[in-house]
Amino acid sequence: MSITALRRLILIGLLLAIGLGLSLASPSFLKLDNLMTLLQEASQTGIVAVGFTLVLITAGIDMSIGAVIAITAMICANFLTYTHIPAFAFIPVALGAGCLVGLFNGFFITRFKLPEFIVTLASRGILAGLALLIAVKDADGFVSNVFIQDPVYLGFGGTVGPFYIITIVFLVLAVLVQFFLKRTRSGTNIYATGANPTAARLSGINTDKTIFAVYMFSGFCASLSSIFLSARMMTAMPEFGIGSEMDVIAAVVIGGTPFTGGIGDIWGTVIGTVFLAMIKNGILKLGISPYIQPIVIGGIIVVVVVVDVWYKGFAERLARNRARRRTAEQDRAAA
Amino acid sequence: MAENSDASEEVLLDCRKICKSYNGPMVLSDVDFSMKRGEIHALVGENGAGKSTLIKIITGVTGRNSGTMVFEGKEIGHDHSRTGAQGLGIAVIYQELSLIHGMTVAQNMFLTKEPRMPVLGIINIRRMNSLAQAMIDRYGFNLKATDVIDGLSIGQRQTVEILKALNGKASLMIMDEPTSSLTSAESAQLFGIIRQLKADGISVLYISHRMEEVFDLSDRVTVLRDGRLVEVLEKERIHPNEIIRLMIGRCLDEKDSKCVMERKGGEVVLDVHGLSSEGKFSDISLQLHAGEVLGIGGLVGSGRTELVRAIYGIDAHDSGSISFQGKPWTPGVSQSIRGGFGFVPEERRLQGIMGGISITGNIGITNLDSIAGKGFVSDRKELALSRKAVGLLNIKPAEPSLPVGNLSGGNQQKVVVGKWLIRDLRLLIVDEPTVGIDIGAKEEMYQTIARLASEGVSVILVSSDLPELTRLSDRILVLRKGRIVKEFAEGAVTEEDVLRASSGILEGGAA
Amino acid sequence: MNLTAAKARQLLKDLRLFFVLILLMAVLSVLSPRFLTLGNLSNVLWSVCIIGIMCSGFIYAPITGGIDLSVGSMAALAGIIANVLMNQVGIPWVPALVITLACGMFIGFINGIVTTKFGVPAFIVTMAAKTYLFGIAMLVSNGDMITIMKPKGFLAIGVGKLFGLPIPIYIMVAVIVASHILLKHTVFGRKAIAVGANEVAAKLSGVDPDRTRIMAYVLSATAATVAGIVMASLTQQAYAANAGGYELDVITAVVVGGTSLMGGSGSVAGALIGAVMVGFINNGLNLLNMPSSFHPLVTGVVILLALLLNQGGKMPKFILSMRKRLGDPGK
Amino acid sequence: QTWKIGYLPSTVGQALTKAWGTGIDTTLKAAGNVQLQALDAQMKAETQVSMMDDFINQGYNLIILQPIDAAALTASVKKAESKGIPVITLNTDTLAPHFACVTMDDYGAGYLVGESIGKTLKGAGNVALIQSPPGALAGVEREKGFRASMAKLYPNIKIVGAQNGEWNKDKAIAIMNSFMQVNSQLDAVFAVNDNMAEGAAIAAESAGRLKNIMIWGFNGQMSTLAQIESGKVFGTAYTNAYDQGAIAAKLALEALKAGTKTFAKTQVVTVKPFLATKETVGQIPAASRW
Ligand SMILES: Nc1ncnc2c1ncn2[C@@H]1O[C@H](COP(=O)(O)OP(=O)(O)OP(=O)(O)O)[C@@H](O)[C@H]1O
Ligand SMILES: Nc1ncnc2c1ncn2[C@@H]1O[C@H](COP(=O)(O)OP(=O)(O)OP(=O)(O)O)[C@@H](O)[C@H]1O
Ligand SMILES: [Mg+2]
Ligand SMILES: [Mg+2]
Repeated sequence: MSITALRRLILIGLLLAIGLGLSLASPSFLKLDNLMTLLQEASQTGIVAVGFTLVLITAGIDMSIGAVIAITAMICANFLTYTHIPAFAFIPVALGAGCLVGLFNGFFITRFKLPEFIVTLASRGILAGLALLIAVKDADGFVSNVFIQDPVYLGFGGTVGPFYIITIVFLVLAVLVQFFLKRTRSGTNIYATGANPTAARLSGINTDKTIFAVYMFSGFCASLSSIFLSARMMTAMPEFGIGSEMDVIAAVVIGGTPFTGGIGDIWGTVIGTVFLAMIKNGILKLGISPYIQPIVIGGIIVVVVVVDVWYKGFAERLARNRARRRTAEQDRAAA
Repeated sequence: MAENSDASEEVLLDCRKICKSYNGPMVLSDVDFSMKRGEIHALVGENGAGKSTLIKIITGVTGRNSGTMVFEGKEIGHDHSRTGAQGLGIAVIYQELSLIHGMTVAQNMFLTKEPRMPVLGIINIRRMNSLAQAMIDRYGFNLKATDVIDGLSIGQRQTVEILKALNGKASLMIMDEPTSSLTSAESAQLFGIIRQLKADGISVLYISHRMEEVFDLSDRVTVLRDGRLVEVLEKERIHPNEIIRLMIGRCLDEKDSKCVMERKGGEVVLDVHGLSSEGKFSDISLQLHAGEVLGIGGLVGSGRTELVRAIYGIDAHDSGSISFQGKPWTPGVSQSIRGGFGFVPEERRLQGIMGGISITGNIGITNLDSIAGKGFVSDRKELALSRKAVGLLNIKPAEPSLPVGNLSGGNQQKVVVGKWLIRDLRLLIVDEPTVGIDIGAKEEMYQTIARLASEGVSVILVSSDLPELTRLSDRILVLRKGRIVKEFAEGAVTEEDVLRASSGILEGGAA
Repeated sequence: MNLTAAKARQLLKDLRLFFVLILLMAVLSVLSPRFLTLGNLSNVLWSVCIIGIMCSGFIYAPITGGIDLSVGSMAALAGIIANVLMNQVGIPWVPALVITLACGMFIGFINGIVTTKFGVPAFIVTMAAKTYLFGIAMLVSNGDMITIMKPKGFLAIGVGKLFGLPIPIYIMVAVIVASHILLKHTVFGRKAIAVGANEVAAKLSGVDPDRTRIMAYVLSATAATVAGIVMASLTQQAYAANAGGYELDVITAVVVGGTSLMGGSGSVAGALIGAVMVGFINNGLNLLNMPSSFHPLVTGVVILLALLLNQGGKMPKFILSMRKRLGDPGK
Repeated sequence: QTWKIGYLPSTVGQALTKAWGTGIDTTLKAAGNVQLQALDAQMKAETQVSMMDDFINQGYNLIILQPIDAAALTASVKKAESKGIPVITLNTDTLAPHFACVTMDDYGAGYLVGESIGKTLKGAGNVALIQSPPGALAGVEREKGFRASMAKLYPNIKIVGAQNGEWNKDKAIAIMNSFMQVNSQLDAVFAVNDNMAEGAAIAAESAGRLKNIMIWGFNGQMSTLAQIESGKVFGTAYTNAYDQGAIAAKLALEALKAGTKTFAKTQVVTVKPFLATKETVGQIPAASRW
């Protein structure tokens, strides 16, 4: 318990140190506007990452999240262009699409025991294609991206006080899901399914149902983030989100959720997304060549994760030694 | 005997003509099996006889191909599931540990039945921990409810498994080799629990390869061989030789004969001096001669495993020195293997086997030096070698291309041991080598170890199975809290001597 | 007798993916008469050779339980390094390519060291490597899309022909065969599988997991370098953004080919079949002149179908259980 | 006072965007007092929008932007203009009015390429297209212009194939190979950028059909001009990207000096395309090749 907490603190410490460095290097980093934009960007990946974390805890992977963002955007674009259905009525439909994709993924993963990676990669391809097919077209049949003017829809891109709505939604979602993971039976089932699926089944957990649920939730989160993305951009493009799955995975893994399953939580994911958004945002302000920027970003990620992993080992050793000394003392006292 | 036959004649579970095959040969054919209310029923048979499979069918983990099952008068359909079995009140401890890593003892004990707040179904963690701790204390185990599973020893994990099964209402309790990694003290504790269950009217289905437990506990014994029912023995017919004859189809030689043969006290092969590792063991000095079997006894958590791991070179030690064949020796796994060490770890699934890989692959990987030349592996030599191991320990099915994960538990263990036995060894370290191995195979393994020793190989044997320890060892060291508290030199040692030393009764007179 | 039957069954199982490939070819040749011509098949092989070469080394990362996302950037960088050495430093092309290979191995070594010795997840290490290698490639090439005009010998690697077949196909076949032998018949191959299957057990059996893993990343980067050289020669171009995103194609090929991303099993021949399958799908769609919006969709569906067919036994079982459930009222 | 100007092309690693950058940089350097920062949006509209936000938050004085998508960047341009930051767009206009748009009329140039191919083929033959990704505006406009000229002027020329080459040279090779497989008679190929045209030329040469297939590219980057001279690529629609950058930079300086903040209407400057073929490529001086 305390090891993870301490490790978190160190990661947050590193985060603050980098933030401090950036704000020294560029005064505009600490401006409210910039911080809010940074959080907005973090939330954009963050919402997807929350759902993805659950998938990763079950030792699965969901490569379709980017394409879910695209297809959701296209569904909304169609409603906005061709119908007069109000936004609050069709948005649930669009969110349902994400869940449906999760259902599809879950079906092939559980029923046919196909590898998660390839199932979700295939649905990624299928959805990316569908997004292009249903995209709004011009008279010549070429994709033409609509400029969204629906005020209700655009409201999602707005702010409450200084905070973007997406940031608030992200934080609320994070708190709820974290609580769900740690304090409900279903949450426990997710951990058990990932840590040891055989043991989980033997203990009477319906692992298939759990897997269905996490993929559906992952799809839902991706759909949700898509609404915010198109509201922010005031348009919907069939390329939206495609390729962003790598950023999401990186954020989750940096946050301490490994691919092996059974471990991880949402706080880590929040830290991971903020961390990535911060270095990406900060790097733009250092006035360095865009050629050098990727080198610096790659370098920082490696260094931070090396420190984090080293610290984890260090803390574990520390805790073990402390426990040993304690038992040794108890023995001496008993004797 | 008498009260058993009249009061509880009621049949709790009745299985008829159960057949099962895993995409291949029949594993169970036309097996009839029944349990009465409130009886202790032992299920015995050789490794791979189909005991665990029968359990898995009863508990809804795998489906049966055909046959009927009636539980408490209700027929169980083919859609029987694990959850369904739990609902019916069938609790089980599986042969392979099924705990969730990363979770605490309490979380594991209460998995899927966590106590919840009246509103919103939120888990009440505090209540769960206190309930768990209360239960641990009631049964008198040495555990903390909030300990994470990962830090526990194998024996402790087994006790968590027992607690998990006991937690909740059950009318049938199934235990598949629950004592295989328990020391005699904990086993005795478990037997107390089992008798208590029986007194409470709960039936217990018990699988074990330790015959003395079967004789002590059971009211009835069902014997399986090669997936077929051989016989059901009523209490009065339960007799050691009879069961063994039914199990393996022949009589075993008198099993109490000591395996120590005429061995010359060879030169010192391994000399450990003042070896310490903080919190694990301290100041261990021992000498091992060529052709000697050195037994190491002790309770769970006494540091036996840590000691042999340090000698083999998996974990580093803090101080002390080791010399091997007269020269100073810096431990390290590859060094050790090159020097002619062999090492059988105590936990086969996590440390021993590569489940997804064939028997051949598992055996080949430790013997690359003898099957490969210039970096290339000879498939022919590898196959020949694995055939040899399969034959030596009678691994069933004798098909080297099968993935080890599909073998029965005992046969998996045979692979783990077998891959070392076919090597040219100088020093063999075995940590609980016969876990889950049936009595016939155990006998064969003892003979092999004795033969190796007579050929000049030194053996370090860590075992919680006291008969095994006293029978095989030339000399026994007893560890307690990481220190050597007693050395029993050659000569007659009784199991009781070892037990008393382990639990500290002889501490005053420690060597 | 029983044994030979088991062996035959095993062989059939091993060849199942190959049969799926044949089926795909049959379907495509019905759809397009141009598909089953020698010229077209050689073109398809030519077009998958970059992915195929990458697969040959990449596969060791997943077999040992890791992943290497940096292969695309590595390939792009290799082309740029080779061009700098040949056309700016002026080294003859053969030694220049040897030096390029050495650079690739070194980068793979770094990836391996950081994952094993520092214990950082391979995904993070290689994703960071993908990022910074791209940056280095941009920096070295000054962001230019460089056209490589010489030397002739180097350019022949990509577009030259031998007995009517493009040379890259020979290179691909050579590295695939070498990798197959490495995996199936050498000590290293056994160790790689063992480390992926159960690291602890492998370690207790005398395998050095770290060294094996490092070697896996070296192999992966080396194959990516070879692919990059072939690509540079084939396209006569060195450009930092080349091969961007190829890691996904490579992973697809490898996983379709039966390699588990969880480690412990893998098939080089399967990976090649996977790559060729994807190549066939793309080629078929091009031959049919299917609008490009359909490409990802059809590819996704066909891959899923191929895997289902390859799964074989599971499907009838599923259908059976469905029928049982439907036809078993009252239960 | 030092002015901070942001340059935000779709991606920095392309000959065209680099040449713009050079044009902008040299012009601004001559004016002094200007600090130019380029960022790489890596062809992703989302990234480009973030980077616009970043320029705005940092208080840049002016932004030169090549929108990846007209609709997607409209909100960002609006935001910048509302904060008093003039925006100059390159090639792609947005729906929001801003200071200026320096464009090279993709549609018109595509139309010209079509006209030229039709003329060379004397109004009959088989033509294939190597397209851009479906959503990519510049490529789509070029294709539209090309198709329009075909439909209007040369109804007897058949467009026998159109496939997406993803701007990519090795994809173009594979696509060209399949075109040649299916069509034993193929007279011309129009690739919507030079990189893909070069790929098509490699494939055609390897198949020994370069002589019979006329390959057209678009942009007029230096390497393609050289290939036109050596006869591998037939022609391309060249624009002087240096000039285009320089024009944008001059407009930028104007805006900054005048200090104007609001613009009711976008000022559009169109750079004329030039069809470079073997005959005309010599007219492009070395200094204007990028
Ligand atoms: N998942 C599986 N796939 C294929 N075969 C299996 C599988 N599980 C068990 N078997 C086979 O079924 C047979 C019976 O195995 P089972 O585990 O029931 O034996 P057991 O009596 O419990 O033996 P042990 O005493 O060694 O635990 C063995 O031959 C084994 O190889
Ligand atoms: N009370 C305890 N609390 C937590 N961990 C313990 C406790 N006792 C022992 N352990 C851990 O369990 C392991 C027990 O040590 P070890 O395996 O050496 O004992 P052993 O004598 O071999 O017992 P076993 O019979 O279980 O193999 C060690 O890793 C130790 O850290
Ligand atoms: Mg068993
Ligand atoms: Mg032990």
